[in-house]
Amino acid sequence: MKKEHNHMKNKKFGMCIDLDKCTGCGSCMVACMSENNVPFREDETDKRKSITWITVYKITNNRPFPDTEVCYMPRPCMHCEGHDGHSPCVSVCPATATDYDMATGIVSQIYTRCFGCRYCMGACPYHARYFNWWDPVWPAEMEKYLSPDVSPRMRGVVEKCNFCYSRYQRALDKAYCEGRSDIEEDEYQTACTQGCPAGAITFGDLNNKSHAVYKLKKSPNAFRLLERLGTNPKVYYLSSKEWVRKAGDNYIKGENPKNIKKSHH
Amino acid sequence: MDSALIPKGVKRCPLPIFILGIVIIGIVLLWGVYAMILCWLKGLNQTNMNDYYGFALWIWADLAIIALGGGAFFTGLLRYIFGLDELKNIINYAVLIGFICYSSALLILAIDVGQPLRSWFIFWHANVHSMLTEVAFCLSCYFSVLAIEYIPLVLENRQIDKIPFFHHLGHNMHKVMAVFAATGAFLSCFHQGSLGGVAGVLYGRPFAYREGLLVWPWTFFLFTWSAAACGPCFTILITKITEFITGKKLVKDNVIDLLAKISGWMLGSYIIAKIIDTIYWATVTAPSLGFNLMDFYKDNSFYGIWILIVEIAVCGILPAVILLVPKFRQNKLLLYTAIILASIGVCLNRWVMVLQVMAAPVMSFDTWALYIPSWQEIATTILPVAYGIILIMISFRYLPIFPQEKELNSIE
Amino acid sequence: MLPFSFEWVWDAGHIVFMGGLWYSLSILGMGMTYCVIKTIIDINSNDQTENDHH
Amino acid sequence: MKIDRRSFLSLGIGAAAGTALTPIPWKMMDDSAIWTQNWWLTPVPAGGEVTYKTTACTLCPGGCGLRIRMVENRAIKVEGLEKHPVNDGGICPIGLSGIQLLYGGTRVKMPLKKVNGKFVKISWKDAISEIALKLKVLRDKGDAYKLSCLTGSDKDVTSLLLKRFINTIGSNNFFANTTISDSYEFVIKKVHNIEGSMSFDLENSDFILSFGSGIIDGFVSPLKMIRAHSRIKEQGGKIVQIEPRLSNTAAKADKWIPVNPGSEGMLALGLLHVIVKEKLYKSNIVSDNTSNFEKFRRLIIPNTTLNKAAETTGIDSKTIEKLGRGFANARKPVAIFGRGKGDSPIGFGEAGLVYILNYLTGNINKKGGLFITDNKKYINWPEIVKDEITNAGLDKSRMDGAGAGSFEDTKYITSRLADLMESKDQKSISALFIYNENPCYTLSDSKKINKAIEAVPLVVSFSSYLDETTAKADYILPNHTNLERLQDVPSVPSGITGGLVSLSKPVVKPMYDTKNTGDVIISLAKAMGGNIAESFAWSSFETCLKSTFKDQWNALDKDGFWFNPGKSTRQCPDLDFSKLLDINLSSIQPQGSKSKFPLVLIPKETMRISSGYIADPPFAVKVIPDTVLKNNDQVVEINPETAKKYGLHDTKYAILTTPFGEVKVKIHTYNGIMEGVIAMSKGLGHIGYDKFINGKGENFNRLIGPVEDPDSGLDIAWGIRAKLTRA
Repeated sequence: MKKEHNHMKNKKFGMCIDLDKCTGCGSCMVACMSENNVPFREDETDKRKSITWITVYKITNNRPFPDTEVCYMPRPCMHCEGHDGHSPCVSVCPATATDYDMATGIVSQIYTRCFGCRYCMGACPYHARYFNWWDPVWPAEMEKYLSPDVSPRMRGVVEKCNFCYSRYQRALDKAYCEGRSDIEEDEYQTACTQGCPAGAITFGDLNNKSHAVYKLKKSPNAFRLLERLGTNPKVYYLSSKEWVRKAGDNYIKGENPKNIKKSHH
Repeated sequence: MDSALIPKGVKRCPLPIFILGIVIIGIVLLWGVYAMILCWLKGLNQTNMNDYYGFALWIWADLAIIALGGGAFFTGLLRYIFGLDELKNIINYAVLIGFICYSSALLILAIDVGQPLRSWFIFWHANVHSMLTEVAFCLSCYFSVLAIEYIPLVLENRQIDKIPFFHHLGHNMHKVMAVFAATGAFLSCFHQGSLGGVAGVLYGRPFAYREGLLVWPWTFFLFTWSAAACGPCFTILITKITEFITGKKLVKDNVIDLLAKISGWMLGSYIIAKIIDTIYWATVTAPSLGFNLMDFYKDNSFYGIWILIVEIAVCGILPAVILLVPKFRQNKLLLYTAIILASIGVCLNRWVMVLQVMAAPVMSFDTWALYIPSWQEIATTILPVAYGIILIMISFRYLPIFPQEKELNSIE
Repeated sequence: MLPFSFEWVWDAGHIVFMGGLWYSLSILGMGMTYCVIKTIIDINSNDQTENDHH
Repeated sequence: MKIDRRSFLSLGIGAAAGTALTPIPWKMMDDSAIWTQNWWLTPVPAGGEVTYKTTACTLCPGGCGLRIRMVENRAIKVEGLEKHPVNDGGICPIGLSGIQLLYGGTRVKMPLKKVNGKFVKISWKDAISEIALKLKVLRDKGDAYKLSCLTGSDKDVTSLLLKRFINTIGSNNFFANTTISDSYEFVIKKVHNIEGSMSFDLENSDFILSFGSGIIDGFVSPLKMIRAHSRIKEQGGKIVQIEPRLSNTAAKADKWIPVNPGSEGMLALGLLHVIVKEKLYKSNIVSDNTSNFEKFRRLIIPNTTLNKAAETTGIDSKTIEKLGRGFANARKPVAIFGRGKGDSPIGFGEAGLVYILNYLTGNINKKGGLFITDNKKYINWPEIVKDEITNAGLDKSRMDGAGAGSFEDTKYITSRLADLMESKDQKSISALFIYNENPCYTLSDSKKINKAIEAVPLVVSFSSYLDETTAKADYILPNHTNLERLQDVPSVPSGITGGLVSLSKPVVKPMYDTKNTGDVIISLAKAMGGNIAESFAWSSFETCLKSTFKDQWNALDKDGFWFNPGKSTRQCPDLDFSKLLDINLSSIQPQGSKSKFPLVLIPKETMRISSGYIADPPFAVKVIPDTVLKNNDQVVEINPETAKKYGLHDTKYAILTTPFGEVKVKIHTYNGIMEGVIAMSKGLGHIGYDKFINGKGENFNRLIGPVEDPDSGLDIAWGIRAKLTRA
């Protein structure tokens, strides 16, 4: 690990999602499915069995008409760093089928290693992990559109968002061919970031001062989901609405979110 | 017909009745096997589990039967290590019950994983930081210990015992049984504990999460303790049921009383620890994560605070008191009440630590997830029960499980 | 599981865990081996004395 | 040797021990790992060189630029085209799922002919000559005018070729699907007496007053609108959304003002009252000399106007006054209108008043305001060659009554289609061509259309998919689908102030025996011979397109689009208020009796459900929330108070009845909807296509009936009275 430090500073890929801009259109979800060979079934209305690596939650302020407010919240995998890479899911996997990559901060999933115990799913408070309850089937000629960059998953294994790692690999390959040792910010963007019509998602290296996410995460409107648990997620949200920011975590009645000390940024 | 196989000096029911019993239970077993095969061939879509309920009925059944099978290790520990010699009269049965519980647990696990053919990855690619790895290792090792403890009993069958090799093998194994039992106790402590750790380490789940000692959350110790407390209760319960069905007294009261008394002490001390743990969790741990105790028990149609009260008061304090007071535990009815409540209590605890963990929402905008198992899940959960009954029937018929049986039931 | 699999790290966690595992397995293995060998020896020594019975 | 128990046992144990010592178990374990990794049910996609191809999306009128990722000759993924004026790299769920329409199971794979109620294969040559023969018979009988055509749009070259074709045959009865754009054109024509449409420069405005327009819910050009919305958020512009339901647009707006369904026009009147009475309008816009302004002023300044507005809309007069002042005093205000996605036109009463609202703030053709766009077509084809039959046919007026009399400024009255198809007299359709439209699903009172279309002797569908209408056709001449075909994609004006055309180019070779509809029409014309063949002198559709676009072709071919910012705005002549003096707002009242149907059913439109000609592909269906569709049940939204009043419970079944039909639905209680209103998602309940869309939910259009605007004749059906009873 120390050698790597000298060689190249570790990256920490992360996201900032502007909830004021997010329209809840669902493009991120579909872009992700299309990029990552996510299968579909005839009936996908049981959302607790429907694989959507990034899911758009609809949250409300629970006030009666006409004071009701609604906000959409896209939830990819948070790629929790936890404490020194001790993310909730990685630490529990018995077969080392999921890994926290110190060099990128990406939580990966090795489908061919996973034997489907689903402990990681229980560990994840965000429900970012999905199980393949069925064998994937692509009807008609649809196998033709499968991307060779991402291996389709077999029944009985867990899968999740990997920040489009295959795109990172492609970007690295390209840079390598061109004799560069590193990639530019815009060379590696996730499919959801790219597809979002509202430009609500910003993706980049949270450690890199020149990346847009570096500045955005410091906004006074920025918050993360369930910070109090110490999961230390790498997805930041921006909202100008206080009730939305407050919905990001749990608070005991009378607690002031501002006075709560949260784990390190 | 099979009298040559039946231990000398005891009476067993006629063979046709025995076979009829086996057939009846066998049908239930086959139903379970059918469901199991469905799960293996078609995958886990046969269950009602979902992405919120990755752990459900099966994991609960695993945890519960292992806790109930805890009688084997604890009785073994008392008998071989602490030298409580009276317990030799019940240790065989404790071992058999343990063996059934553990083999069932392994079977259920083999159905529960999405890719059963890859289950050995848990050993081969072990992540030693995972509680589940610890569970898998200790569980399978301890299962071999139970097998080793069960083998000498099998070898005592009248016909097998005639073969000199097996006769001597059984004899030799008896001699070193203390070493095996010690190893078993060591392994058992760890896997009972790590089963507790499975939920306790989930720091993303405030309902389950507990602080602890070194790498082990408090649930680690609570699970071991409760298994040691309630496992023997279950052993007594099964013994009593066997006595009822066979219509014979099989174990002397003083043995039962001794085991019940020890259980009482264990249960009493456990429940105090559990109460302290609950209070600390409810007043310190959970609030620091933004949760009130009642947040875990509201807004849903099943998980109310009643479950905590039942677990601690009705199935904890009450049986502990009964078992601790000699007058109470010597009253048959109260004893039965106590052992039944203790067994339910530990199952309820495991239920809460698996299913309620999954059901309770964590994100402020998430909702409770309730779940009803599919028939395939229920059938595969009943499968080990049927299997256990059959194994007990066969073992009881052909093996000298209860050393005191002959003395208590002399044949005219 | 074995020192040559790539998950293996020589840290305290691995040493304690795997140490415990291999220790238990050794005891079980050695115990059983002892029983079997002892039995074979017993049979051979008994054979002479018990032969007459058959 | 005798096998006794002992030797048997030893043999067994020996065998087990022996096997354990061999490599067999280890090899088997290893194999099991490899085998489960190459699980036979999991495909292994073939690799290859990755390339990108530029094209344009044809799945909705939005006109987004696309970049298709290819691996060898397979299309892998649809992405948005960067720098495209509409979407600049963004992409919507339907566009993304377009790949599934290409490779999916809903395609018509070859030309088909219906024989005895069943489709049978037919060759292209036979199909064309058979249809040509039937048309000849029609012409010879003097019934040429009975050939009609319905298309999704009348802006693209293929649709216009179809129009040219039926004109040449001798029929005026060309129909195109009517949308909010028809209302825009109607208003401009009516009040300024010029040809033009409207475009709203939302992103530069600082106060957007939206009369129910789903700015981020798929309004007309969805991606352009969503991008504008993000700009507004960045620049701090204010959005006020007027709508009975908390739509996504309302949720994101700075203020949501719930309004009684259908009373938006009255609100506009109330606002005008405030602005005119308090003289908040730009003084240079109108003076006492402006024709008929004084009359208009006198008409609306009595306080009764405000009171009536408050009463009808359910918004108190203080709020209306405040809103009027806020709007008029904003630096760059704009009022946008057209409900939801803008799929249906709205009445002139409402549209005209909202236009005046814009006009009085002086925002016409100003940055951040409303632009009058030029409708000038890029089509410049030679005149058609006419014979006697053609002339005779073209002399007849349109069967639907559009373009003449009181509807002289109206192009098509699609709501009369059903009657024309069913009728047996002179005014009846004998042959119907359908292109890029699915009337059996999309037109209001779809039940009636489904029945009526069966009475038409010859129905020819050019659809790529087996949709509801195509299933009823006599001939299916399947078009190449998206990503396979060459087609111009003219941009709809809303949101784009410049001239813009994109080009949809084939990125993959046609999968099946399909033909570009443009080529089919040219072949059909040639098969007809005579003046008809002469009118279609192009050798192929491609040459037709090239000659149509002339200088623009190079840009289209190279960049995928041609864009000229600002080129297409029109000067705004003076406004004639006389047309607004007898404005009619009564027709906006939802149909049905209040006593029988106490609730009002309104459509709910979202980006995740395609409600037009294209049905939702599987990916898009997958992201439909379970509060919209649960299993195959349509879920409707109502306020918890309304639910309580009618004894309805969340997630439970209910029967939804309107004057046009009855369906079983599930209830979803939602605080973000007015009491007494039911919202139901549009775009579900298909019966054509395949199992991934079929039978999911109910078709909204089946529950409503056409409502003709007395001013324009356009079908402005939107909501309807309804009731909910416990199932």
